Amino acid sequence: ADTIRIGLSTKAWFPSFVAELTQQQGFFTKHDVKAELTVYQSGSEALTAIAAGAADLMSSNPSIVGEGREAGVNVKMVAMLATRNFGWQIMVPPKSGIKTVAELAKRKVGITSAGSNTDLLASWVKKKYAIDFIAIPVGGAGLVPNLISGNLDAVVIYPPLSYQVALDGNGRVLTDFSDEMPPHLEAGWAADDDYAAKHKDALKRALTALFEGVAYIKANPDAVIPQLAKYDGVSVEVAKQEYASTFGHLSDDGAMTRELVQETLNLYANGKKELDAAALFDGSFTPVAITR
Amino acid sequence: MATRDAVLGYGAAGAVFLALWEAAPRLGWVDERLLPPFSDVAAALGAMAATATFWQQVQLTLLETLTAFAIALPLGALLGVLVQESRLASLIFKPLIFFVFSIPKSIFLPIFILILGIAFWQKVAFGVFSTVFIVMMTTFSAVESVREDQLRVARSLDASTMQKILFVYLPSMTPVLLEAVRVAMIFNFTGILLAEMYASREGIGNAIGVWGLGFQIKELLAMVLFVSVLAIGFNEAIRYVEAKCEHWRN
Amino acid sequence: MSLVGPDHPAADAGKTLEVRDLDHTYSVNGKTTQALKDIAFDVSAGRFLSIVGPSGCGKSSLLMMLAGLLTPSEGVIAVGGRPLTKPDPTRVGVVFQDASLFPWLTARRNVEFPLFLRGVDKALRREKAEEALALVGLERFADSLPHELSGGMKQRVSIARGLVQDPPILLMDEPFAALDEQTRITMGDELLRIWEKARKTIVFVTHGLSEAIYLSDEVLVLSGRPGRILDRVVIDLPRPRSLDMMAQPRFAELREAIWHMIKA
Amino acid sequence: MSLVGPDHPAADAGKTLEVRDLDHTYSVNGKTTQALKDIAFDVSAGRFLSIVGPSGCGKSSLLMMLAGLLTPSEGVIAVGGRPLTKPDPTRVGVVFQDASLFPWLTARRNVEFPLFLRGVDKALRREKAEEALALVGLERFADSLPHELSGGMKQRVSIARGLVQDPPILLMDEPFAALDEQTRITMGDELLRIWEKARKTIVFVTHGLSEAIYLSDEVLVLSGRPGRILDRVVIDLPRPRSLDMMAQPRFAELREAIWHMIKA
Amino acid sequence: MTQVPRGRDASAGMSLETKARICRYAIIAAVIAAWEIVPRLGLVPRLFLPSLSSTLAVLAAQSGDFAIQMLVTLQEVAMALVFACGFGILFGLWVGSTLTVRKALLPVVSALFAVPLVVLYPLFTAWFGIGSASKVVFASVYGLLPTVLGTAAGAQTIDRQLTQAARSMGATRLQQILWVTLPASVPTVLASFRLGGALVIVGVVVAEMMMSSAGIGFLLSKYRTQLNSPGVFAAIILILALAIGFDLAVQAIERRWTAGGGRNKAARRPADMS
Ligand SMILES: Nc1ncnc2c1ncn2[C@@H]1O[C@H](COP(=O)(O)OP(=O)(O)OP(=O)(O)O)[C@@H](O)[C@H]1O
Ligand SMILES: Nc1ncnc2c1ncn2[C@@H]1O[C@H](COP(=O)(O)OP(=O)(O)OP(=O)(O)O)[C@@H](O)[C@H]1O
Ligand SMILES: [Mg+2]
Ligand SMILES: [Mg+2]
Repeated sequence: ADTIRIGLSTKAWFPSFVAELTQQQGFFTKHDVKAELTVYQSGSEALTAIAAGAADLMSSNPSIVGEGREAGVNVKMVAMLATRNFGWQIMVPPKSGIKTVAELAKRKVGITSAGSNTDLLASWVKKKYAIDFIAIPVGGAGLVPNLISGNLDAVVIYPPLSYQVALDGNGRVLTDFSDEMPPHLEAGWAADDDYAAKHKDALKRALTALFEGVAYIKANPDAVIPQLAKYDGVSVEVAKQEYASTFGHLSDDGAMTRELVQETLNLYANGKKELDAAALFDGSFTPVAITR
Repeated sequence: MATRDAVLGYGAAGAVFLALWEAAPRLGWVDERLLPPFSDVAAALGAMAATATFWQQVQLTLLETLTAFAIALPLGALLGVLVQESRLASLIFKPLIFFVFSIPKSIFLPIFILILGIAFWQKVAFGVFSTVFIVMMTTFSAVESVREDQLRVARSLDASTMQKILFVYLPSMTPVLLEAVRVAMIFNFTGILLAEMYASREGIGNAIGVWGLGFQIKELLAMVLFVSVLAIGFNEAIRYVEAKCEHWRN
Repeated sequence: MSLVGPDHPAADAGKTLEVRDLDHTYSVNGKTTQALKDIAFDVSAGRFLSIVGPSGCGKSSLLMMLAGLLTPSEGVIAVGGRPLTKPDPTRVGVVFQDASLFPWLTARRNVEFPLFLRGVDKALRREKAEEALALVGLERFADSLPHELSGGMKQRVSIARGLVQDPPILLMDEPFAALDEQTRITMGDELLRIWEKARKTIVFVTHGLSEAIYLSDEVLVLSGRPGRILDRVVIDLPRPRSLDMMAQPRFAELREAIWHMIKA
Repeated sequence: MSLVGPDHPAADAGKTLEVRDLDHTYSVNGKTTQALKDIAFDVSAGRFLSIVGPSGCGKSSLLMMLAGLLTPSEGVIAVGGRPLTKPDPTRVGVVFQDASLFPWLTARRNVEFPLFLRGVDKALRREKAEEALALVGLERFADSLPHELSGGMKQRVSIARGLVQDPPILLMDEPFAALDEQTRITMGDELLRIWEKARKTIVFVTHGLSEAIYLSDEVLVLSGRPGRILDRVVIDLPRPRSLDMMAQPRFAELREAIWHMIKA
Repeated sequence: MTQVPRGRDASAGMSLETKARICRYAIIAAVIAAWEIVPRLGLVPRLFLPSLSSTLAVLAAQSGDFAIQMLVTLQEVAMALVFACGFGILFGLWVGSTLTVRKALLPVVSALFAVPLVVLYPLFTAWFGIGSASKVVFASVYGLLPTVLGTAAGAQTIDRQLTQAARSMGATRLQQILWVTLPASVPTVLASFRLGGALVIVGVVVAEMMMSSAGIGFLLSKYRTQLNSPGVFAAIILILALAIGFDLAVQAIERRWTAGGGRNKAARRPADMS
């Protein structure tokens, strides 16, 4: 079997669960690939791993890929998982007086780290509402504690933590990015150029396995939800919410379009030079056809 | 006598600490969500300890830690003595070592991944890297504390360099050096945890990192509690060796 | 007698000590102190030589040079006809002015230390150490650490450590200074006994004139700083010596003579 | 005389020393060494008392207790009628057996140190230190660090440090042990001169019997370990003392008497 | 102590120092050259090591921004230094020179130190806020414990006779610590100060890296997430500069100490072992 090393950009991001479940269900083995899953602290660490030759495939989006290519890491999107930021939200404390996004002006808003996805989303909000607020990086582990302690007025938060926080009554949703943002290539898989060139077939089979995993997830909510709860370390309640909002909407075949890629770049253009959308993805691996 | 004092000291400090920890959230001094009471955390730890994965993680991390330690300590001590012993070497290398020491090691993690991937030896190598400089720096000061008149006796007996190191420097430096061992252990452990948090498939650090991101604070604190107990255990083990050494010094 | 000539053929080879044209000046931060000047003497094999002189005249410095621990600014030192440039405990043993014990070793192990360095086996080492400790009257304190011993006891351990090495030449820097008179005399007699039996060469620094005369074949008298040789007094008292010799007029005469030299 | 009675009315208040029923046993790791037993004596104001006894009999230990540095296992010590439980340099000053100089301070600063602790102002401190150094003949070495000094010179600095404190009671532990005879006599005379002028109370440990007799009003003779008081010998030689007294029959008699006590 | 000098005379020191300096500069020059050449030859991905020139270019281009952040870091480091080293050294001396305190407290202190603090940092900010305070507290704690342990160990090795002498002169506990224990353990204290200082720098930077919106660590972490490696290395250069600055300060203290006639030399040993 060919080996493929998959780098997962944080455990909390849903592609990690897809990969994990695919592994558990034996789909990789079925397609004769040996997958090694590694969880990294963030997308940039996973990208670093690709540059270091420690990973071949990673969960990603065109914005990260674009920055990667600028820094000399040759990766391309090879499949798409989702077009919206399901469950990515801006939250405020339940008793907060802030009722609309516009009221965030001049407030302290927590993000994970400068340059991260939450940072990009925060910048996007600033632009859209033409407001200014102070984005304070507090690390993923610092978001909720600082929201609770009142150090922050709001946080940009990711799923399933966002659902958990709402459920626990520790935060109120101000806005959800899946409503705020137009469809774009938000999540998918990106492969190392070298690997894609040399192991075309193996990559194809790995993607097939991964999308078989997606199909399985979509088809078996009752079996998957408890597993999701366990994987994320959350209650079944939260897992149910995440399942409904995210996993129900995943792409079946991973197919991408140039427009979706371009839209991502437009949304996340953080003052950088124009990137060529076409150079950031490789459509030759999709659509992934799943044979049952 | 010394052990009894230590046990008493520990017992008292530990009891006060745990009582405070339990009382503070219960009485509303701190937000329970930010600091769950000790009993809750202990329960979470109990639940964790019942799983096999937990012990696998612990085992792996321990193995990495001990391997790194076994390499870093002798290496650092030897390099430390050699550098300090040569006036030229100490003039050349001491500042450089100090500068490397003052840079946060975690920014070098990608380079370790670049060279060693993300498996066992990458963690070990990073553990060694985080430890060896502090061992060297403490060794420098240990060597400096050796007294001239004692050294003169050894010189008059024409002791070889090795003999001087083993039978004059080492025993004379022991208090400072044992402190170095303790400090080194902590750096080593922290280094391994960091490497695991940064990128890995398993291990205690990985678990802590993930829980932090998911705001699973009970589990996080439970693991921190466990790690602390572990670290204190290490510390005590070294103290035990220290007591043995006291014997051996005599 | 040549300085760097062939070894002496006799059994006493290695027991002679020669010092030629020796000068020593310390310099610390540009400030210089001349400690010794124009020192030249020799000690033939098996002789007991004492060095006396005012405090700070360079006695300890001279001894350190004879031990190879300090390089003289000028001059040559030869032991058994071969020049001495670094410490060599098989040729020369030292007892230091300050006891200089290792604080982490018990009295016994301090005494065993030189043998241990030479790789002498454990049982023999122990035996010799106990013998030496008994000689200085400390068998009961073999297992005490230095800080549990009195000043005089520490110095006695240090003497035992010097004796146990059994070198052909023994240098001793005020070894009895911290001892009471009774112990001092006992130990002096012990030293003479060992010396007579083993026919060692001993160089003994002391500030006790009576002690110097009582023990020695010859007394080297140094002037105040910078130390020069004022005279070399041959002690023509018969051996074996005994305490009542101190009452003899010849003893008083010698004492008087040396005393006046130093006082001047 | 009451132990904890009212202060003595006279100018000599604070200069008496009383020791009652004193015992001392060291215990290290369960091993006990009895150092002193049944020690009781007193020193009236302005007296010069010497303590002699074999090495290891507890002289230094006794002195440490008189200085408040060591708590006796049993017994009471009172100075000037008030019990002494901790060091008090305004009442008692100490010169240690080993010089115990601070290696990072020059000779002058070592001597200044006790005054510095008391907050004496700089100029005065310096003046007093130089005076004391001159007294011990080391004015030229005021700026030397201890390691640049010979054994005897270090001890002299230590004596200067004791003198500069100018306490009503001065305890000295073998202060002249590292000195040559000439210096020793000069310093002994110096000490007597200071003592007579300032009418201090001095307790002086020595192993030189002649020295003890030459200097003291009384000599306390201790037995071997555990140290007990064998006798208290009053030295009835007239003052001021001079060297030729050593040749007097009374001197020899006293020496002989003490000598036999210790030897037994 | 000894009246025998160290085996070498002082005049040889000058040329040795020059030699060492030349060697050191040669090493630094080699590192600098490698830093420029290796990335240019493509031996390492640019992401891991950008060439020195590109790094310096970034540093120059954004010098204003770097300067502002550096100032923040400097303030935090300075405050943490006072806590960690100032308090740490005095506390360490006290603990190390008092037998009972040492027995009762030292195990607890070293056990505390054994807790890997980094994982608790998110909670640190919740407790101490997200401003400078949490960074200063974190770095202080981070640097404090090794300083205490090192100093205590040093204080333990000093000659007991010396403290006894001071006691006999009526020195108070504080006077003993300041004027006897401290100077007697200068080599260890200075080493602890060095160590503590370096850790304080690391602590501040790491804390800034983990969560903050200002400081050199913040920049570093931002550039890292943005995969802007010249920016990352520019920040590293600045951290190095901070370390060098601190080291120069320690050296100055050391020199002051050894001036006034090479104090403390007696307690030390010669550098050669021949
Ligand atoms: N810290 C200690 N622990 C245990 N025993 C000790 C300690 N200090 C002294 N002793 C013991 O107490 C006894 C008396 O010691 P001390 O130093 O008082 O004798 P000394 O009369 O001053 O002897 P010397 O003339 O040799 O200086 C000795 O037997 C010594 O072994
Ligand atoms: N390391 C040194 N640096 C500078 N000067 C020194 C050093 N060691 C000794 N001296 C000086 O050299 C001279 C001789 O010292 P030395 O120790 O040899 O004298 P000594 O005859 O043994 O005296 P004592 O009888 O007092 O022990 C003294 O004046 C001393 O100040
Ligand atoms: Mg001498
Ligand atoms: Mg004594």
